[in-house]
Amino acid sequence: MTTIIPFGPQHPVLPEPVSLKLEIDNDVVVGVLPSLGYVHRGLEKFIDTKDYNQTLYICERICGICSALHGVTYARAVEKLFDVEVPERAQYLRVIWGELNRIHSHLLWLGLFADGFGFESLFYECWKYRESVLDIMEMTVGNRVIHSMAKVGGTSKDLSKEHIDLILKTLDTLEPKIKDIEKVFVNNYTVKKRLVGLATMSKQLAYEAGTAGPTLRGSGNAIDVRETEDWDIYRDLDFKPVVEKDGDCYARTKVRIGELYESIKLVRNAISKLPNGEIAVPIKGSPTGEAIMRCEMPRGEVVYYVKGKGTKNLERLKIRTPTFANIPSLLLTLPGAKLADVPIIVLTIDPCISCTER
Amino acid sequence: MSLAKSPWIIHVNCNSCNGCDIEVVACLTPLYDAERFGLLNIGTPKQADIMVVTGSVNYKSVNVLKNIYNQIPDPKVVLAVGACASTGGIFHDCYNVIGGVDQIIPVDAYVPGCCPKPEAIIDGVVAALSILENKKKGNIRGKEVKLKGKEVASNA
Amino acid sequence: MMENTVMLLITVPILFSLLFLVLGKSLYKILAWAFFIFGTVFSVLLVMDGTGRFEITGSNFAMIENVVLILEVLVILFIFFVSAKYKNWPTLGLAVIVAAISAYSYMNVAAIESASFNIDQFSQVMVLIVNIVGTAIILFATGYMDEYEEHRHLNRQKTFYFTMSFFIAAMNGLVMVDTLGWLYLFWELTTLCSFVLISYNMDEEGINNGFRALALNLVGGISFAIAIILLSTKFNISTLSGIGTEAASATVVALPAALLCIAGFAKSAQMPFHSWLLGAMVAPTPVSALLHSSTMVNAGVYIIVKLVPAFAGTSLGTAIAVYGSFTFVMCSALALSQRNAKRVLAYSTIANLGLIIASAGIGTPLAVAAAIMLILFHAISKALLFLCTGEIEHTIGSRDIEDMSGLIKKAPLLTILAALGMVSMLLPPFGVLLTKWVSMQAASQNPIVIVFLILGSALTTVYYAKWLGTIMSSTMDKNVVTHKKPETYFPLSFLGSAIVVTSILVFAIYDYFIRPQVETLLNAAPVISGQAGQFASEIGAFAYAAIFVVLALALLIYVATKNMFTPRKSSYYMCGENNLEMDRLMFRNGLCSYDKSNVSNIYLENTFGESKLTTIGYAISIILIVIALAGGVL
Amino acid sequence: MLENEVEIKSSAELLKTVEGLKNDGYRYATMICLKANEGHDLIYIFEKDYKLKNLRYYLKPGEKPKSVSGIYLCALLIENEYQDLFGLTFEGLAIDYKGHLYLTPNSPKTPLA
Amino acid sequence: MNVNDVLTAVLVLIGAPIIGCLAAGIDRKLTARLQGRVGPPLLQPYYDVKKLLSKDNMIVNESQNLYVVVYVAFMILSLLMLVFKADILMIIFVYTISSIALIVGGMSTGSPYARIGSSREIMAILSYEPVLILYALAIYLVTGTFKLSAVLDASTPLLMYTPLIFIAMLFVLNIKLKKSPFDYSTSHHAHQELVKGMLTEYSGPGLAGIEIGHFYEYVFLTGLIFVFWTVNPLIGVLISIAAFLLVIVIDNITARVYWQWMLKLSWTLLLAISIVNIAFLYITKPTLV
Amino acid sequence: MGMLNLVLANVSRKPATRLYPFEIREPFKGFKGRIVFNPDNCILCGICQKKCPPDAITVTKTDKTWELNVFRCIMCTECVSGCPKDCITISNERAKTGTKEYIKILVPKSDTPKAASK
Ligand code: SF4
Ligand code: SF4
Ligand code: SF4
Ligand code: SF4
Ligand code: SF4
Ligand code: SF4
Ligand code: SF4
Ligand code: SF4
Repeated sequence: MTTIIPFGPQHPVLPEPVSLKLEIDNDVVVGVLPSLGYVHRGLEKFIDTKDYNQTLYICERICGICSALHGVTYARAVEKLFDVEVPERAQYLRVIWGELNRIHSHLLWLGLFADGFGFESLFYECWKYRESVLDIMEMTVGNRVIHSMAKVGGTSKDLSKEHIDLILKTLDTLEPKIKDIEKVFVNNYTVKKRLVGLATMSKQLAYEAGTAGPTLRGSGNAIDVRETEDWDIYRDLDFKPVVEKDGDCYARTKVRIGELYESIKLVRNAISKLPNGEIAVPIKGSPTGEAIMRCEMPRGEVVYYVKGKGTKNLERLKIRTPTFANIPSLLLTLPGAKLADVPIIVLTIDPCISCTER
Repeated sequence: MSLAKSPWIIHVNCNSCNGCDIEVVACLTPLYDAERFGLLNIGTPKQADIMVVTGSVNYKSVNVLKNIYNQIPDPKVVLAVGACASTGGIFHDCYNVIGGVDQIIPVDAYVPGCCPKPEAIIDGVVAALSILENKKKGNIRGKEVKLKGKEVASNA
Repeated sequence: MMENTVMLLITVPILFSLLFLVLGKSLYKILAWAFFIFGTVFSVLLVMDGTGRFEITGSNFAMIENVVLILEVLVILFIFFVSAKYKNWPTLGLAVIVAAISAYSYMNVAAIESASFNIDQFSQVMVLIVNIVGTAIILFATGYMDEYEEHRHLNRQKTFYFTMSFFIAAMNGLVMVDTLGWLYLFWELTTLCSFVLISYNMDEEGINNGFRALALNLVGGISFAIAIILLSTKFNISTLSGIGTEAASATVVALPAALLCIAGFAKSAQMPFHSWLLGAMVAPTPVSALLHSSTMVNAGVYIIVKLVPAFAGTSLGTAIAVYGSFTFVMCSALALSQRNAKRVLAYSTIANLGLIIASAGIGTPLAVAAAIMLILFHAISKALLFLCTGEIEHTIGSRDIEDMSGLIKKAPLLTILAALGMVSMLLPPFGVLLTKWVSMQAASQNPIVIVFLILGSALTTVYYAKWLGTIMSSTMDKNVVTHKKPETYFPLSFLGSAIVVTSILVFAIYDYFIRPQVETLLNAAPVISGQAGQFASEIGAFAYAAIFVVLALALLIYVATKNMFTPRKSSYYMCGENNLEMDRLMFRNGLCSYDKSNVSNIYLENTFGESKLTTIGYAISIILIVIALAGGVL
Repeated sequence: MLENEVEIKSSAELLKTVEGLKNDGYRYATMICLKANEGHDLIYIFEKDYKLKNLRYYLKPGEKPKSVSGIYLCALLIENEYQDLFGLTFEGLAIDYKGHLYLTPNSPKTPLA
Repeated sequence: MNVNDVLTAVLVLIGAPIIGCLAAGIDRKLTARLQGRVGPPLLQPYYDVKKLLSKDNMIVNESQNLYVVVYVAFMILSLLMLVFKADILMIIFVYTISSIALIVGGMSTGSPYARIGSSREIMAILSYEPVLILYALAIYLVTGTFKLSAVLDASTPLLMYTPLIFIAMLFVLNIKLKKSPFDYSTSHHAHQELVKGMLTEYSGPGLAGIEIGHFYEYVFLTGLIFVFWTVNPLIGVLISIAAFLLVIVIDNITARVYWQWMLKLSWTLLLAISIVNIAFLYITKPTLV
Repeated sequence: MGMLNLVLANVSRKPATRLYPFEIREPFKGFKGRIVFNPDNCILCGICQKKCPPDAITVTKTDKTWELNVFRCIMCTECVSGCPKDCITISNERAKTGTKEYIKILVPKSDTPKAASK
């Protein structure tokens, strides 16, 4: 007889409400049916009542973790409709905050992941260092988690000299700390016991399953939209995607740790190249036409589709978030795993249900 | 004072954007270390005293919320964290949003903000604790929140 | 006086068996009650008669000896007949060998002039088990068999009760008679009875398994017969007790003793013979209960314990100890992966018999005491467990342990009795554990045996705890059952109380039965004192009284404090997705419909599964037997 | 008009094109559903080497679109989503949530339709 | 039973939970410090128990708290037997009663997570029980009796002859305290795939009972370690404390592993080293004097 | 043994914990704590209400009231930048936790401003 249990929505290892109906035979998962909808709010309908400026605040709240980049990507999508060029300083600022956001997001994930395999003190280590990034955010944009720094046409905040000094100083102290954490994730015997070879996806499988972000790159696919000409700032910043070959939970962890270093590098480069000038251009009128904008979020590639109809309100807004792309891969990786591995495998795609369901 | 020294919380993410949730979790981490007050994030409602709810309520999470509330032994308090949980916040008029948590279960304290700082959440817990003490003294019990037929409706 | 009791104990069960054959179904219940009362009274009478031996000589003997001979011929003919009828050639072959050996012994072995019965404390214990537990099982059967047959469209109850009663007669004879020739007859009679009972359903599976039991026990029987021939021709020994007493030079009789032990192994279903006992599971549950607790398998360990003087302290003894403890650990491991309750019990029986044999093999006074006590306690607990399983099967229609989850809600009394049976198998203060404790202490001198015992006892804890937890879990809906016949519940409750009472009186039992018996067997008694509610040997103390007291206290405290706190019933934690209107275990799934949650235990089939272990078990056990035999010859 | 946009005329053609794209090594990115002239526009977005390829398929009112989840398993989520939000019915879905991916029987029906 | 014995018993009955509570407090405080936090007050476990006792008795089935009482009662009995230097084999059996009571209690609630947790705990028994009995056997081999009094009266510490068993016992301590890496059946932190595992359905007074039982268990388990060095009680206590601290540190530097892994570990490594030690004792036949 | 080093270092160091509420850290200058409304210049134009994404502000011309639902405000500061009269500013002090509170203010500030709670 198989064991059938609900896993979620309210479950301490799942910070977000998602429910899996697990069928387990001999401690091995044989069937899984995800249940979504616990955080479906219906954001895409909001454009009927909110204008394109207000919609930005809603997009930021698609998910509180990568909210900065949601705001940026939305703004860039609308800017594409208007066909305006954002001042260069604003572009750099967006990158700085965006990458800081990624650092906080990855540290957060590393912590939750550690918690997922019962390593509480490692979880605390990760979150301890993450706070320094949040302090930067609080000081520079006025809020720890939801930043509201982007706006259509540029950014709403600027970085002062002292802010920049603080950021550089924080990064200098953060980097060795990350090295410490990395050692544990990469070398600890029990951690490796849990992660190596778990939920392996081959390069081909990860590609065809439509996964995104570290999940995709952990399987050896060097795909990161920061490389595209879409957002050419990154080209100037000497960006390289972080890729691991093995495709297991261990590899995905290493990708995210590698991206921490990459982000630190990007922030430093962006600061060193930060031009002077305006931080926003005024936007007038109402958008028309269709545009697709992509951006690499901490969890992977996000796709924004916007369609204007010549009024302040958009006609259609559609967001394909990274977790949305990654969830189907769970259907492939969960069967065959042990029950104790379920939280790890779920967490390994860095799920963000709130953006999946919007 | 026994209750106030050992608040065990259960965190229920109802319909939230994660902003509030990560701040709730941040309260437990070394920088804020809510365990200084004996606070534990206990996984099961059966052992919790304080129900920390983040996010507004939607049609799917409503019976989860009720079930969890009913499974917390008295005395208990409910703390709504963030604009969403308090009033529905920015999502208050979304089609799938019923509203703030107090539309469904009695809420004892609210924490404003989107998202609130961990300090604010700690303030909220402290406020909740005195309410908890009062409830114990006055032997005030939470009413069993019934699941309405409509809410448990299935397509089976 | 004693002679009469002995004779009555053999003849009255035969009388009962004939009555069952003659009288109608409606009278079975009365008969069974009468049988139970007879068995109880007369076995107690036998105990009160005291110990001793008597001979049957002269014309009496001649007459009975003729009957014995005729019966032996009949037994062989019957085996010929059935094996030919069902075309079971291996059995037929074995029967031919048996016939040949019998013929050989008839011609070559000097006839005996008298036969003797020897009633010692061990016989008394066995008689008590056979006649009280055994008849309780028959009583249970009268409340069980109607329903059993109804569902299988059978009508063979006459055969059933006849054989069951006859079985008891045969067992009574087996445990009291001292003359090897007669013992052999009773031995083969039990084999035959078990064949009839196992193939009771008359379907292919039943008949095959019956033949397996028959064949394997015939192998044992052959070994037995050869031993008798060897003993009488080489050593001029014709009684069981003779082997012990004359064995001052133990190595002399080692080979026949080893052969007798192998007969005992077969009867006790030790590896590699164990498959017949597993096959016996197809029979109705009372049959299993009877085979496992009071009759068949006990005959094997009975012989082995009786032979202790012949091998105590020798290398044969050590080999037997290692062999027994190996069976113990192997079958405990095999039980781990089983979810069929009867199979679990079967493995548990084999394992416990292994433990008995191991204790006997160790051969110290303490160990032999443990062996005899374990036979007693195991019989009671196992009878209860089997009967409970049967009753559970009738209650829920399944003998799968997983299906029993939540039984406490459906059949509280039955569940508590079953739980008592299980607890008595794995936890102190109950007798089985006490004897396990004693054997561990006794075995602590032999490193291999003790390590096997330790591993086996951990495994035992696991498979019983699993089952215990499953029946105690409250997952079923309340819906109390209807089967509540006195015929079924009286034996169950009786056995349940017997567990408790014997465990409380353990020291008295020890003092009255076991100590003198060990003294007769080994001329030395274990140093055990029973003060302050402790069962204390020189190397340890089993504080059973303290545990009973604490258990009682715990119950008292629970009842007293139960209402001190405001109780509030709640639903299960289902991650918030309960549906209280439907079922306590229902939860909503992704399709917005509902699923029932279900949890099954861990069975470790990949490590402890039958397919993984059985072959290894066969190999090692056969090697160990060969070593034992070799030890016997050398 | 989006870049690299291809108009698809029939559902058979759609499946064939998607099949072809998969063989060419395209990744399924997502699908957009828009209300258009009583019916719906479905824009299938594929990606290869950072380049997007968009297939636009006009879905007549009442027409039941064919699911591409048989070709790209990951399409099942978005198709189920549109079943919920637009009330479409996709044929041949790998896992059919029957309109209950996000919404429950008591929540508003087809909110975006 | 003389007056002294009664006094000792009462002292144990009252003193053990206090020590256990402090130990639990130290555990939490030290864990917090290892994690760079301030941590709860030392008396936090006491506050927790007091709080739990004042809560509603929320149950899913009538008998679930019976098992708690049995658990605590036999925990106390095994501790008392330890203090009164009874038969070590017996003590282990009595201790098994309490473990089984808790497991059956978890199972009896019938809730899915509790049942899975309990099945895992049964597997834990399978891993540590042989080691525990081998520990008893080692005591027998060096003293010629299973009675603990022999160890306590001896003038050579047990540890001298049983270093490998000592190491195995450290693992047992780790398993029994349900500390990482072996906290898979129920965990002191709730971030576990089984929520609170075995104890998921316990709340209020029932849970308080279990906590109190844990206090006794802390003392009992460290008591088993203490037996390794009774010659100088101070050193014995220090060793026990060191073992306890070691377990806490290990808890903080390891991830949770699978029960399968633990079973493998204990049936290979732990049993092997224990058996090597036992074999050594058989061969050299040392006696504690 | 990377983790061992980390945890042992933690013990040897002072805990990282900020002792809130016993030691209160000065909020950063730019922290968006709460909305402060100065009714003096308000012309009840309603722009803030229109700009506010979560509809936290209600301006009622007839009653001359300006109302803010603190528990709905998401601190986006659209109202601050939108107000033509700069009546709305932002403070780096956090809004209070507790029971629900609305700020309902009469404009102009002839009457005493009152905070009504519901
Ligand atoms: S889930 Fe991703 S996209 Fe959504 S807010 Fe978080 S980081 Fe941003
Ligand atoms: S995965 Fe989702 S719930 Fe979990 S931390 Fe990230 S955003 Fe929050
Ligand atoms: S994965 Fe999705 S929900 Fe999560 S942070 Fe990224 S965009 Fe947001
Ligand atoms: S209040 Fe703000 S941060 Fe909190 S859940 Fe709602 S939108 Fe997210
Ligand atoms: S087990 Fe079931 S089917 Fe069989 S006789 Fe009993 S009630 Fe009937
Ligand atoms: S604020 Fe300006 S726009 Fe608004 S009503 Fe007054 S004058 Fe008109
Ligand atoms: S800050 Fe934003 S949410 Fe708050 S009142 Fe102003 S506009 Fe509304
Ligand atoms: S606060 Fe400013 S924007 Fe709002 S009504 Fe008054 S003047 Fe207008």
